[in-house]
Amino acid sequence: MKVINITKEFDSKFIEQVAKESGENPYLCYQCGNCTAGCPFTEFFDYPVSQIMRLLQQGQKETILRSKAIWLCATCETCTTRCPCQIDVAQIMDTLRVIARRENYVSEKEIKLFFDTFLESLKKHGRVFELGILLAYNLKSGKIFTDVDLGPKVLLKGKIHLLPTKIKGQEKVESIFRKLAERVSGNE
Amino acid sequence: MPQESKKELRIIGFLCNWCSYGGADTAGVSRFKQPTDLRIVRVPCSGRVDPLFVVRAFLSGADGVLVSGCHPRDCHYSDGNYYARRRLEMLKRLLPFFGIDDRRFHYTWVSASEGERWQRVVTEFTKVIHGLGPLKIEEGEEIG
Amino acid sequence: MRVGVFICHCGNNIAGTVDVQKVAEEMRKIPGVAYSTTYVYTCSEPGQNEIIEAIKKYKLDRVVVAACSPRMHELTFRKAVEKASLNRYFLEMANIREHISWVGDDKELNTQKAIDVVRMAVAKVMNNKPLFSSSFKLTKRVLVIGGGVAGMQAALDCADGGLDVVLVEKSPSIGGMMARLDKTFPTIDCSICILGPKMVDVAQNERIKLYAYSEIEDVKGYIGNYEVTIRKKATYVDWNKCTGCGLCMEKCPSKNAYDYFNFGIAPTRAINIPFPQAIPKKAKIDPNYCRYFLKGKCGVCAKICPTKAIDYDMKDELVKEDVGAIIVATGYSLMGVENFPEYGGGKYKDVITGIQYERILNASGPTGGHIKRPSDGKEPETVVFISCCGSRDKSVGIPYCSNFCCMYIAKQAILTKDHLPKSQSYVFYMDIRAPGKGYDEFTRRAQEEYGVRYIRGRVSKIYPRGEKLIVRGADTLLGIQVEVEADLVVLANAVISNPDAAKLAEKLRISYDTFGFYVESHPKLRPVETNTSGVFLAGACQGPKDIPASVSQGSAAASKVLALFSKDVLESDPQVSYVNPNVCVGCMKCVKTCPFGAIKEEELRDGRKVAKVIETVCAGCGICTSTCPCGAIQLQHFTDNQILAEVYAFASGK
Amino acid sequence: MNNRRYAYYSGCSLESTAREYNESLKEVFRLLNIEIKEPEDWSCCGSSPAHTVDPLLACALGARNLALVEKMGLDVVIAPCPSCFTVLKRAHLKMKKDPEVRKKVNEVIDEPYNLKVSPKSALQILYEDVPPEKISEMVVYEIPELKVAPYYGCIVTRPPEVAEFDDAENPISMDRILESAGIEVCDFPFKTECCGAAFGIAKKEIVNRLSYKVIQMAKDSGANCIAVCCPLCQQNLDLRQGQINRLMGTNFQIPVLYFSQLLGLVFGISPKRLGIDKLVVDASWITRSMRKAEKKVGNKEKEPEAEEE
Ligand SMILES: Cc1cc2nc3c(=O)[nH]c(=O)nc-3n(C[C@H](O)[C@H](O)[C@H](O)COP(=O)(O)OP(=O)(O)OC[C@H]3O[C@@H](n4cnc5c(N)ncnc54)[C@H](O)[C@@H]3O)c2cc1C
Ligand SMILES: Cc1cc2nc3c(=O)[nH]c(=O)nc-3n(C[C@H](O)[C@H](O)[C@H](O)COP(=O)(O)OP(=O)(O)OC[C@H]3O[C@@H](n4cnc5c(N)ncnc54)[C@H](O)[C@@H]3O)c2cc1C
Ligand code: SF4
Ligand code: SF4
Ligand code: SF4
Ligand code: SF4
Ligand code: SF4
Ligand code: SF4
Ligand code: SF4
Ligand code: SF4
Repeated sequence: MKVINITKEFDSKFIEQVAKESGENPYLCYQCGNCTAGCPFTEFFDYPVSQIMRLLQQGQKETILRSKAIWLCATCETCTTRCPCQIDVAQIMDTLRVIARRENYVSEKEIKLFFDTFLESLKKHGRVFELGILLAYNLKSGKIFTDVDLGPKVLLKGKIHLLPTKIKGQEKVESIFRKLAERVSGNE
Repeated sequence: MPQESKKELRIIGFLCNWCSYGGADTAGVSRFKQPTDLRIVRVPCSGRVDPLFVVRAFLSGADGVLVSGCHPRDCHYSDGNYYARRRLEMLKRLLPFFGIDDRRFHYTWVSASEGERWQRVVTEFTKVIHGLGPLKIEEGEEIG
Repeated sequence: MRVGVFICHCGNNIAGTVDVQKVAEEMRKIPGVAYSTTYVYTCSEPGQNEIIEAIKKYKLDRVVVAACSPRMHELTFRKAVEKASLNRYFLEMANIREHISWVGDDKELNTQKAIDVVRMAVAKVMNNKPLFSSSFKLTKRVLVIGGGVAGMQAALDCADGGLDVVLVEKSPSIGGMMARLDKTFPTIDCSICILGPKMVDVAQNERIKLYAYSEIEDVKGYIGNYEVTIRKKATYVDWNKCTGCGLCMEKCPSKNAYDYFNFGIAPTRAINIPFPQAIPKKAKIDPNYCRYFLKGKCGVCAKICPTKAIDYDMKDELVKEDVGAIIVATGYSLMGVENFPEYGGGKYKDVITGIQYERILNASGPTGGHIKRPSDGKEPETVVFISCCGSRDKSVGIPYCSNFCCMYIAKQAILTKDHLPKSQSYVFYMDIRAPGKGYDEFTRRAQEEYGVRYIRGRVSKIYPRGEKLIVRGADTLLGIQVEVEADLVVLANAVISNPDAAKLAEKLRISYDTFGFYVESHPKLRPVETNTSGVFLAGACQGPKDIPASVSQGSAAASKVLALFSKDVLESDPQVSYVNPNVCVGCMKCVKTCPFGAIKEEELRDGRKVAKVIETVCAGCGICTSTCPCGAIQLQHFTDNQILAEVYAFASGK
Repeated sequence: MNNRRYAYYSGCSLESTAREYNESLKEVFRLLNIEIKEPEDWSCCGSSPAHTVDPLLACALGARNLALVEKMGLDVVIAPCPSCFTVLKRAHLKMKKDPEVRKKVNEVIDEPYNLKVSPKSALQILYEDVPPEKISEMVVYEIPELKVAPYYGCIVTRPPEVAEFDDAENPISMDRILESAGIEVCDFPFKTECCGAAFGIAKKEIVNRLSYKVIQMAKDSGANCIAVCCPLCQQNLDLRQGQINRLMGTNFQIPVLYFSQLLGLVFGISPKRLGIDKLVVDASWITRSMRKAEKKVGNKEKEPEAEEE
């Protein structure tokens, strides 16, 4: 394992940024491990969530933003509910993911792709069009056959629309996206 | 903390014997330099500070009044500082009616071990008063 | 008026940055100042003599010493002026060292500041009045509240020192938490074997008057002279007749009463003696479960009792005792198991608390000392201990550490292995806190010799699978999730204050912290005193602590009381409030604000009601003085006039 | 009482994959005299993808819909889908707490939101606003063979500061509602364990493994049916049950119904209208084993329950 030179590699700006954007204080964490103990995704994470918290306290920006864990977190709120220090851990995970996306660290391409596809659909129609998301996702991910086994079940049961519903207010939704995008680029 | 000009303003402080007076002593023992404008009156408890003292101080020429007691819950007399807080908060709201900027009056908590905090309190408060300049009360105004 | 002013150089400490000569000169200009001088070291013996001489020579009647902080030398100089036959309250100090010479470098400004401050002291001293302390008698009896190990120790030590002791215990027997324990760390000696003899000593000591199943109703008075009202709660059994034979308990048909002594681990009878070694060993009826009280019929116990001790009509009784000091040793409570829903507390029978496990381990407990789990009575093979349940957990409002659970977990894990050699224990912990003598060695032994598996991490959830409980936690050292299949789970539940702690504190006028634990005078230097003189603390009522610490405090509190009672009279501090009955309008605002209950209503001969300060209770805070709308109540030595004199002197320096 | 009017934000899923939730809920509300009205032209709440991109976006998407409700003059909006519920509630709380956020969000949405709406889940409405006796009164069928594992999923009650409803660790609202309707529930320890949530498409295997644990626990707890209140849970447990069986080598055949479907059944609404046939895992045995409930006389049946309370 690599030796970390804490003096040099301690990124205090990163800690401040995460604290500010999440509204949570990472130093409140005393490493009890309750979040990791409860997190249903621990077995799939590369770093369990308590270690993400520890890496954050140690200012290890690169390691965190490259981790898979921050993408695999499903915001199930178990950690937040059980943290004895009342840290909204899920909020911190969310913030880390937002920062990772912003700074182009994407260690779980499929998840990002799925989210992107979802929002694309939302932007385009005002509501999401589930079949469209699935098809678009399959096309873009190159995994054409994801869940094809489920297709007939869903279609036969008439549960999914074949055509998107577009709401009247679609432009209004699109304008939310646009204004927020402008705000970001305006800031930079 | 040398003053820019030697012109001092008149600041009086009421400090409780157990905490803040001790805190000011601690600052002294640790040689934490402070502006020289402040004069200190020792009282047993911040709860002993009658709002009247503050008003009289202003009317007879003070430019700033500081009250400092024990931290809430640390009061030597169990809840004297709560009384103080309630009363002094009320006073602060009334001061503008006497034509006195309420920033000229400040109350705070400093414990006997907080020499550094005392230094900060004095320095900052003095700065505020210098920012406001000498107090001029309209002539003829009297307090009922 | 002839004031003398003495400005101290303190070597170079003051004279270095204050022009002391100039200050002395300025003082001479004040009308009423008869003498003003400087000296190198005023507190030294020649310095003090200088003052004494000057008082005589210049007929001074007031003295101001401008030197260091009064917190340092006020007493020194008070004694000095007293030697010159001046009342000690005719001395004032001006602090020109800590507040001036040490915190400012500019000599000119410092000197000006010193002149102002000394002038303020002169103004004040001119308004000073002579004050005299009065002496009063005291009752040399002590009240001990709480009969746990701390209270028993205090009671026994006081009795040994020749004092009469009144011991009031809320529950039917003394012994407290320690009486429930099986063995004690770090020596693993039997708890009741070392406590039992002490309990008997308490019962047999002629100087100790025990009120069991009693509570403090009211406390009046002040140090040296308290009048305490004690409520003897109805037991429905005449304890003068009851012999503790236990026949009633055997025959009582109401078998599902809650067992407070065993923390509900098994039921008891509506009439019961809490445990075999109970002191006093007397029966008591719990009317919440007794059929006679609930349904109006039964009466079995009354029929069976050989001494006819049962009395269904018994009422609470109030008795009064006079004492001169009070030791509070009311101990602690424990957070209920239902506070841990993620662990299935209250839902899964085999999730229990540490104290319940003590009862299971205990030979006189409900299982006769055989480890059987509550659900099906089977011997557990795997026992999981979880530390810090509720403690150090801000989300439930308890940020503090419960102090002794790390240790009793290690003890219980060792005892589990002793009882069931084939069993395996696990401990989920965050830190192991074992700072006492022999303590760390003890927790190491649990791991090294007894093979207890310590896992560093918290437990997040417990759920059943078949007969097992799955304990899901984290091993943070490995960074993984772990599961243990347990038969029994023991929670080290948080130590909390007694539910009635605040109520008792208010009766005694002592302070308590946010968590309901009593506050000592000084955490290091006066650990068993309170801010109310005459009231002392011992044991876990001040905060979680183990037996050695509780016993030390019991002895310490006793020694404080003995020291207090070594005097025949007490002297009061005259810096107290005084009501001028001619000015007082009887609004009683002061009565309501005084935090010490030192003011009472008094009827004058002309029928007018006015306030009156009980000098011995008044602590001298002056809150009443700033409350009184008429200026009728004045804190001596800090009167409105005295403080305003300083304010005006300050203003005249403009 | 009742006859209150609520806004009803069905959300995208209830328009498609979770249609049966939508329809069964509406039937149940109708029978209980709960009047609902959909905001016109509502848009998607953004669900989990939105907040992983930009917290403001998530807030804005929620706020836009809350503003629509506000315009209708209603103060409570029912969001049956927990995902929608959380987004709406968080948007509301965030804007309430932080004037800065409020300002920013109101700048990007078409109509400003003035904090006058409280979002609630369908469970919360049925638990808090409908007396249990009223539910019991509606019952006309009983299903004696049925034993239900009430599965709440992660976020209807969590975190407690957001949900402000029921108990985060051991929720009981669904249990009580179903019990009032004469349906037997089992003690189910995994009420709030996560099924894998929105990762069905991107991380199928994770979802399958997590959902497996939930189904297995339901089975171990003696349940033969799982009740849910979340479209994602339903999809993961029902639609993917076959995938799970293949991956884990199990042979689950446990129907996964919305709690509203179960209520509808005992209230006597036709299985077809409740969309029972839309379930992937066959639930026809449930409808087959239904039988007319004996009409309760007076309050006799309820007495023992009252004593327990
Ligand atoms: C599971 C467990 C295991 C432990 N094991 C050990 C161990 O092995 N070694 C060790 O050193 N420590 C151990 N302890 C700690 C030990 O219990 C305490 O240190 C000790 O009991 C403190 O004694 P105390 O007298 O201060 O308080 P307590 O034992 O709580 O006694 C207080 C007494 O005051 C009475 N009382 C309360 N309120 C009132 C009132 N208002 N009026 C009158 N009476 C009142 C109570 O009824 C009680 O009798 C253990 C604790 C637990 C929970
Ligand atoms: C770095 C450090 C920091 C600490 N900080 C804190 C703190 O912040 N808070 C706190 O509570 N505690 C603190 N402590 C602990 C604290 O020092 C002790 O608790 C305390 O000093 C113990 O007091 P004592 O009187 O028992 O022993 P000591 O202070 O050791 O005094 C014993 C005295 O006995 C004298 N003596 C020894 N042998 C003989 C002999 N044969 N004949 C005559 N005289 C003898 C010694 O010269 C000494 O003067 C700290 C300790 C250290 C090392
Ligand atoms: S539960 Fe909270 S305190 Fe514990 S490790 Fe996780 S974030 Fe830190
Ligand atoms: S919110 Fe994310 S990190 Fe927290 S428990 Fe759920 S999946 Fe794990
Ligand atoms: S009286 Fe105080 S200031 Fe003067 S020499 Fe003594 S210590 Fe120093
Ligand atoms: S009440 Fe009577 S029967 Fe019961 S223990 Fe006392 S003497 Fe024995
Ligand atoms: S009267 Fe009460 S206490 Fe006595 S035997 Fe009957 S139930 Fe028991
Ligand atoms: S003593 Fe140990 S188990 Fe108890 S609260 Fe403190 S650290 Fe936790
Ligand atoms: S507040 Fe003043 S006037 Fe009122 S009762 Fe007390 S002393 Fe008398
Ligand atoms: S000085 Fe303080 S303690 Fe004394 S009577 Fe007044 S308020 Fe009470």
